[in-house]
Amino acid sequence: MADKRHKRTFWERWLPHPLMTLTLVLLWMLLLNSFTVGGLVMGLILGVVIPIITSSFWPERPPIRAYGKALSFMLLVAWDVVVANVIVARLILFHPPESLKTRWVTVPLDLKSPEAITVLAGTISMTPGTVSSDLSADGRSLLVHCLDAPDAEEAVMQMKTRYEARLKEIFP
Amino acid sequence: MNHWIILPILVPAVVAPMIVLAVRHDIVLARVFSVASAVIMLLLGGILMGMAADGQTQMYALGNWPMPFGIVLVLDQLSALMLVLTAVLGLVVVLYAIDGWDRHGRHFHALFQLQLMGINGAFLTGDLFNLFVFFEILLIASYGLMVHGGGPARMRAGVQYVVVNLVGSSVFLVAIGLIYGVTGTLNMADLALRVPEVGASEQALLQTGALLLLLVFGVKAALVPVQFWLPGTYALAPAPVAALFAIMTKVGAYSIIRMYILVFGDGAGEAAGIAADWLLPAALVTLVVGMVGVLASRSLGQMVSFGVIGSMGTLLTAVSLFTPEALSAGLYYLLHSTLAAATLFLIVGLVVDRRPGLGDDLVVAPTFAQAGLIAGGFFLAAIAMVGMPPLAGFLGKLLILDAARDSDAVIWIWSLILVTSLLAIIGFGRGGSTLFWKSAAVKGRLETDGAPESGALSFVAVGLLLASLVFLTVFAGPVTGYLDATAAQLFETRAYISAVLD
Amino acid sequence: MIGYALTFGFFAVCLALMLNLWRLVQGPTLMDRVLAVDTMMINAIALIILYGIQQQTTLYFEAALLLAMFGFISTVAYCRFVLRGDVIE
Amino acid sequence: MNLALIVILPFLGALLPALMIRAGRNACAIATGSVTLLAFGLLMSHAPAVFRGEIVQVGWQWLPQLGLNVNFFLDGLGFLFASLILGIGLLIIIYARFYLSEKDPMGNFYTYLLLFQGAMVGIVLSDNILLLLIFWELTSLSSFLLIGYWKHLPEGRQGARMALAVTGGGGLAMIAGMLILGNIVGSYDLTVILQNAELIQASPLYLPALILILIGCFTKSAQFPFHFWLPHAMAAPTPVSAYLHSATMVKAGIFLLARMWPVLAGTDAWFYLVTTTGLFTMVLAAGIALFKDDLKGLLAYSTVSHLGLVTMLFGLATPMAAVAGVFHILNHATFKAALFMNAGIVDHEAGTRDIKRLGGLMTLMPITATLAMVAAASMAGVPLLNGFLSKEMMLEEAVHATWAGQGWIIPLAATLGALFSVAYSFRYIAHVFLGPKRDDYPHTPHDPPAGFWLPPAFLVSLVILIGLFPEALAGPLVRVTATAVTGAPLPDFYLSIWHGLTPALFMSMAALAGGLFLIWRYTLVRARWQAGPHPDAKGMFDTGMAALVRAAQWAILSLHNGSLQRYLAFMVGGFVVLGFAAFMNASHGVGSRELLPATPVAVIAWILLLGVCAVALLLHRQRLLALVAVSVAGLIVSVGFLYFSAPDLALTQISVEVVTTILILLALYFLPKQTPAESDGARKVRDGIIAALAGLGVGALCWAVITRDFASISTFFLDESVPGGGGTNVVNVILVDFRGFDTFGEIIVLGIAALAIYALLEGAVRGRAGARLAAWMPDQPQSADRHPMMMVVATRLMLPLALMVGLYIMLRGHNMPGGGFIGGLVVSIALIMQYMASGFQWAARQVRVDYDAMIGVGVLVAGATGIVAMLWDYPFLTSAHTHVHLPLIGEVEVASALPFDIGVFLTVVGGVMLALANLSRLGSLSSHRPDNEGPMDVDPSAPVSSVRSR
Amino acid sequence: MEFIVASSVGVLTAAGVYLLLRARTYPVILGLTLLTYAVNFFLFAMGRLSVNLPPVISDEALGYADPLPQALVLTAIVISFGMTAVAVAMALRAYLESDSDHVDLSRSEGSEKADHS
Amino acid sequence: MAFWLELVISLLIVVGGCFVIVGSVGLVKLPDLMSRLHAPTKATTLGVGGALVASMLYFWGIEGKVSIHEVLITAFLFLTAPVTAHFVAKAYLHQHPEKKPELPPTGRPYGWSTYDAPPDGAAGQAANGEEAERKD
Ligand code: NA
Ligand code: NA
Repeated sequence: MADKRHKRTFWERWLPHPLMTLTLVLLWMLLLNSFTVGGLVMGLILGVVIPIITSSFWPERPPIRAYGKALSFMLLVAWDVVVANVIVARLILFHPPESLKTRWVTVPLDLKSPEAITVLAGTISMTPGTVSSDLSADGRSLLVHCLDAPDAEEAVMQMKTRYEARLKEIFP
Repeated sequence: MNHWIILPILVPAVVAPMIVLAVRHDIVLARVFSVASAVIMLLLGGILMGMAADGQTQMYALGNWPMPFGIVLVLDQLSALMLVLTAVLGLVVVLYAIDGWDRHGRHFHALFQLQLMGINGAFLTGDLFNLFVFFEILLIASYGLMVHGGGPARMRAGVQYVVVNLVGSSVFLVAIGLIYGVTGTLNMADLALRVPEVGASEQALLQTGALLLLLVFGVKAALVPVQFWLPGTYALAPAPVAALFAIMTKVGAYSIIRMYILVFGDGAGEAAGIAADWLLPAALVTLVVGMVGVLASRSLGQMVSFGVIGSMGTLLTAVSLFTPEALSAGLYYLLHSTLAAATLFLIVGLVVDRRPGLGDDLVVAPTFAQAGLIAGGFFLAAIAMVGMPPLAGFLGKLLILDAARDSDAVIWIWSLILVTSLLAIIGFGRGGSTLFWKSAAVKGRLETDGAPESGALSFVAVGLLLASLVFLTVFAGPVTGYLDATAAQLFETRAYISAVLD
Repeated sequence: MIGYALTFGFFAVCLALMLNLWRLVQGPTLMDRVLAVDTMMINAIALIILYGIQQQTTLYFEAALLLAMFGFISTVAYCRFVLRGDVIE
Repeated sequence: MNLALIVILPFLGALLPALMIRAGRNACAIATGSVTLLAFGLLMSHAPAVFRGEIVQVGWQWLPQLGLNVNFFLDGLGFLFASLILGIGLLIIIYARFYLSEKDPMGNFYTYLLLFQGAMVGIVLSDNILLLLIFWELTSLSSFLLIGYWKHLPEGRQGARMALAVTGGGGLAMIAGMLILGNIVGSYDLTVILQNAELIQASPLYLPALILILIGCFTKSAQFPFHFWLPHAMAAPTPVSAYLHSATMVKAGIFLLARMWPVLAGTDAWFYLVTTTGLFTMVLAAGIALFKDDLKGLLAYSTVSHLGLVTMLFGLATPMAAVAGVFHILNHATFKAALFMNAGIVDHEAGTRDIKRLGGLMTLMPITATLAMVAAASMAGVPLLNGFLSKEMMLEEAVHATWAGQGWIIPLAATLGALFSVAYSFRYIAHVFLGPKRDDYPHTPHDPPAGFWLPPAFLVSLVILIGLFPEALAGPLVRVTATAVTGAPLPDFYLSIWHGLTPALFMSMAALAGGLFLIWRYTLVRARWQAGPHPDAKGMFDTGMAALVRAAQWAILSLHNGSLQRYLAFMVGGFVVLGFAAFMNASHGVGSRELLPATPVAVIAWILLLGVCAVALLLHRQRLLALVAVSVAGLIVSVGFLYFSAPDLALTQISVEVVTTILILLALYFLPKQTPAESDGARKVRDGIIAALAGLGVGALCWAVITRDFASISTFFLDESVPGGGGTNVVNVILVDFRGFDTFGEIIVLGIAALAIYALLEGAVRGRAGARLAAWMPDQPQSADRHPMMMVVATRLMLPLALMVGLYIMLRGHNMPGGGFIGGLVVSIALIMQYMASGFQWAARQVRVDYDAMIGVGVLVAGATGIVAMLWDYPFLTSAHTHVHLPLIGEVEVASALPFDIGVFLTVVGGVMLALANLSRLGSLSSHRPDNEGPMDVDPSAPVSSVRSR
Repeated sequence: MEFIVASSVGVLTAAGVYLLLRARTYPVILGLTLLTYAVNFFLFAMGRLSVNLPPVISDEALGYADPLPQALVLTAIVISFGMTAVAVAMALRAYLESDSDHVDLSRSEGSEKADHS
Repeated sequence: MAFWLELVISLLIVVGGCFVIVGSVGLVKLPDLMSRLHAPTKATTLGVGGALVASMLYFWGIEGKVSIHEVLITAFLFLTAPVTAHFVAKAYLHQHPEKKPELPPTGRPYGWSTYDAPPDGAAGQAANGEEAERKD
């Protein structure tokens, strides 16, 4: 990784993950459940200090670009999760187990950043009848188990178009 | 507030983290800290003993909370005495250990200090649950110390030691729970007030708690049938650690003395004197098991360990009589047997160091360096241990025998103490003869690689302990004078209660 | 109304827990059991949340929070153990 | 004062020889001799007073609570014995100087000898029976050292141990006897006891006391059936034998018989016990002596026999018997010491003590032979020698004694004893010094240097002179001694050579004739003897001892067989039995507390618990599965805590659960993954019963307590929590404030645990464990994926969140469930998660925290919080809390509980991480893999160039 | 409800004791863990059972559970955690040293001194 | 509390409860581990999610404050559930090496990471397949 080690800028050093800082301050204020200046100060301190402390575990900034798209992606996933659950519930409750077309499929990945791949894998796991089960040894394709997928090609296509394509825009 | 009372706990509690923090990598500095702390504890012991000498019980309310709600430390003559004994032992053992033993593993001195802290705390606390906490401190430190230096047998014995004590600790909590569940308090003085008022419908619960607690203390005190852990642990522990452990059995005895005089003593109403009926037979069986074990032992360490069991039997026999006279005798024997056992364990260490490959096994082998000097020390310590004259063991036994004369079980007590003494004499005679005399008949000489680790300082340590035994013997009069006062104070439970609660 | 819903909720969680227990006892593979336990932890979280609603107190939520965190960690630890033997490598 | 000095001098002087030996053997001997001489001189300075019939006393208190005083007194009896001990001791010292060879450590010898001498003098001068007991046992100990002096000789060692076992054991019996005696009288001072004869003899405890004291006396004096140790003690160097077994140690028993005479003697019990034992011993030992081929063996049995004689006399308990006994003690000491020294000279010169290999020494070493013959003749009771006189007196007393109404028994036995005595004495003369000169000696024996034979010669001259002038030389001494023994005025008597034609004279003559006859037909007699049975006392003792040791080993070592399973079964069984017994022995009523209704959820939880316990029990041999089951049980317990209003406990339990699970998993990597089936059915049933009873007991106790009401001190905590402790979470306020000391101890436990684990595992890297780790091969297949990417990414997000949650839980703990401990655990677990994701090595490189130091800082911070209060003279851990107004921020509550909780927090994080880091370090040591440089195995975003295709 | 608690404590104790009496360190440690659960719950229950009365002072609270046993149990949990951790480490070290995780010492080991090096 | 809020809360609880049941029924009913894995990953998590939202609304309703804990719990659950499933699947694959041939190819020069080591130097990682060689 020697080639990745570059001189960190001031902001990279002292505010390595601004989004995380924001999240933490928000989280702190919500945890306190009441607004005081003291609480905010404390939250700000923690919000700055914790990312600095943990930055060695997360050396690179996550390459998120399109925050709006990220939000819409989340909404899409949330909807899909609910739908997926209804589908899975139906499968579980009303289908004889033998009639399920379970199968493994390989999803070749265009994504490269670990964060993006993880989000994709997570999304796949939380949505219709699919669980991301393994990565290839070089991390470039995903093994997915489908609970009921009559057509493997279509399942792969759906995952790639519905999720990966969007993620590629968020994590360029 | 008499802040001196907390210092025997606080000093090691501060010194230990400082050793961990600052001088972990500098053994010399760690030794300086450790020895200095031991010396300070000895001075503290002396000061506290002086403060307790007037017969007034003093209390130290931690956190300045009113009694019986906060935790209290109580200084009386007994706790002062035990602190001094611990400090003497601690100083001697640390002297022996810094001769090289402390290098065998990490964190010896920190663990050692914390072990002393646990012991001191157990002697000072006036709160039942806090006693549990200090038991755990001294135990967990002892786990670390016991396996110091490593080796397969020691490790496996260590596992046994840990497991047995974990079971003991579990039952300790059950007993505390029962007592709290019935009386609603944890402060010993407060318990002493509330126990007599426990109604008939709760007696069974209270007494079950009391007796379970007795056996829990019995585990520490190596009382039959919970004595099994001791020989393996003590015989396999490193010499200085085993020597320090000599005081640990006394923590059990101390707790029995404290609880079953103060809380479940004569004033405990229906539960009064609950311990005696069980303690006496168990103590006598312990005595027999220990001394028969001395005869049966196959190594010197084992022999001394069984000797410790036997001496605990003797001590608890005295305790079980629950009279001031017997208690005073028992306390004298307690002082003596602690020092004698520690001396012997250190001597075992000297032997082990000089018999490469053989250790302290009772097998004939060529003689070794300083065998004569060690044999002399062994002879003295052994006669102390078995209770032959002129050393304190004999006086202690005489005192106990004399104190037992009004007991219903006097015949049992006398005959078992005397007969088992003979077994011990024969056992130690065999052991010493095999190790030191028979070896003279064998050609050759055992050589260690380089000088044995236990050098001059180790001999100084042994010498100090022997001197302490001689001191105990020569000044038996003044010492028993103090102990008589101690025992009388223990039975003056009203004074204790009012000192703590008022 | 919420009361009835809660009753149903408790019933559901309890039924789920019993089913989890059945899987835990039945196995057959170790991973089945780990999965059963993991599910049990999530169901326990549901139980705690419902209990909090029923008792109108938020005091118990930290427990649910920790359970969510630690259930994950212990499941991962079991899996790592199966995968590598060494949990922290 | 100087009376005590007589006792103390030998003890103080015992240091001298060890120091002086560097100055040479002569200096050593002279130093030793001077000590004894000085003591003897001091003793003699009291002679006038003693002979005036005065009692010299001196004393101090030693252990007043016990009545153990350092009191000494000197009367005739003490004077006689002290003179013998010191006088003969002096001769022995001179003799030993020549006897011991260059190789023998002479310093040790003289040290032991002086110790022994001091102990003996102590016995005879003690005016306190407890003090006497001390000296008594000291003689056993010092004689143990002396007998075992030649430690390379097995006989010496065995003899020493036998002597110690027998005499030491007898001493223990005597302790009991003396304690009884002291308790009857109310004092342990001899002079007091001696004045209370009626009290003692009227006491119901008289007989046990008598028997116990007699056991002590008889063992020491080698009376039947304890006689067997003495001959084996002859393995000691001859000076030792001469000293211990003629004049001193064995006479200690006799001394005590004499000493206790005034209070113990005169009863039937005394007569039958003492006389019978003495008589039987006298005859038996004399008979055995006749057939002993070892010179010292012969003398040893002879000593036993003569001691029997004196014992018998004391048993008769008449004043004249006492006189005879005292006289014989004196005479025996002179001739027997001379004979022992003589035997030593023969051994030294001829190289053997075997009578069968000796003979004809008369011409080779005339001086030695002459001395031996005179002494032996005295032993035989030949007229004109001192032995004759006292033996005559003995026979005279025997004539008047009846045993169970039979007047002939004692005289006959006494004559028989005398007869054997004559026989072995003449055998000593005839078979050693007379007869043809032998030529098979290793080198030609000749008389030794004067220093060697002068001591026996001095004694022999006494033998003759007392024999010739008994009244002049011994009369006053015997008189004053016997008076002291009986404690009453003596009848008039006169020690003279000729008493007329008394029955005793005829008995004496018969004995002489019979004895000579036996020697004349010795071969024949010996053949008859050898045809008879010969119980081998030593063999029996050894067998007995071996059997005792084996029995002890069987009993104890098969009980203490190293089996933890057994220990725990006993232990748990003990708790169960005691618990049930305690419960059944006391009254118990039914609880009246209103019970809570059982909810369906609780019932389900209960079923779950039963289920997982069943899984844990039935499938426990599959270790991972058992762990899973146990942690589910823990989970149910935590939910239980939560349900019953203990959120803090639930939080703690859940957190501890996870850490424990990970800890066990880390260890399980190395341990076998399956537990072998080892317990047989019976064992399982046994364990099942113990377990069921334990469960039943604890469950029943729990039920009994929680179904009744009680009042506890807790109302105080609820009331004071906010005003006094400054927090609304009472549990936390108790932890950091009301009972902060417990918590201080608790974090120390945790710190110690971490340090101990560190020490344990650090040591595992070296030695045998280290070698095994180095050769470690995983025992189950390993997946190729070490650090899966998804986990790494998930923890990147979770770590900051979890840290935040952990800090929040710590900071809010004072008012809401939480606190430093739980917060610390949460933070630790968050870090562990990181370690799990990316491995120990990589993660450890990112967190450069010294966990040891963190523990230290944590304990110190918590401790310092407590100590600060002491600066204002408040007790340790006194808390303070106040509200501070800060600009901009507003009111902020500042409580000392917070830094205390931060100390707890730091210790917890340090402790948990130190323990886990060390456990996982072992794994990385054994994995034989290089460190991972990145957090995950594969980073697809890394430049393609670095991905080499295979 | 009291019966459920008491019987659970009993069952946990029994299961713990049974595992405690096994021959290998591992089940013994698990047994101790179960025993610890039982004992902690027992101690906790000594403050008597109460539902939804957590000892956190507030105006709305109807009452409070006994906070003292809770504090004691908290200490006990922590302590037994430390103890268990040491037991695990020691069992592991013993296994690494001697290649056996049997809890019993053989006869010869009873007197065997550990290496000094 | 408003009726509509109560209704929503009740609905959430009931629906959540249904999903909780479904998840566990699936766990029992489905034939093999990989199929069973789908049930708790989705259904149970969603069920708990329902309860959490219900709780959040409930306390918002009675206290007027948004309780953050539920959000945090939900976040944790949704963050961890896929990771848990991923690990369970990997462990399952690892324990069933006979499944290896049934898996589709990765379409890459390397196999699935559970079975095959990552490329040398991919992340400075020097693992080789031999060391992880399987015994069975
Ligand atoms: Na999970
Ligand atoms: Na767990």
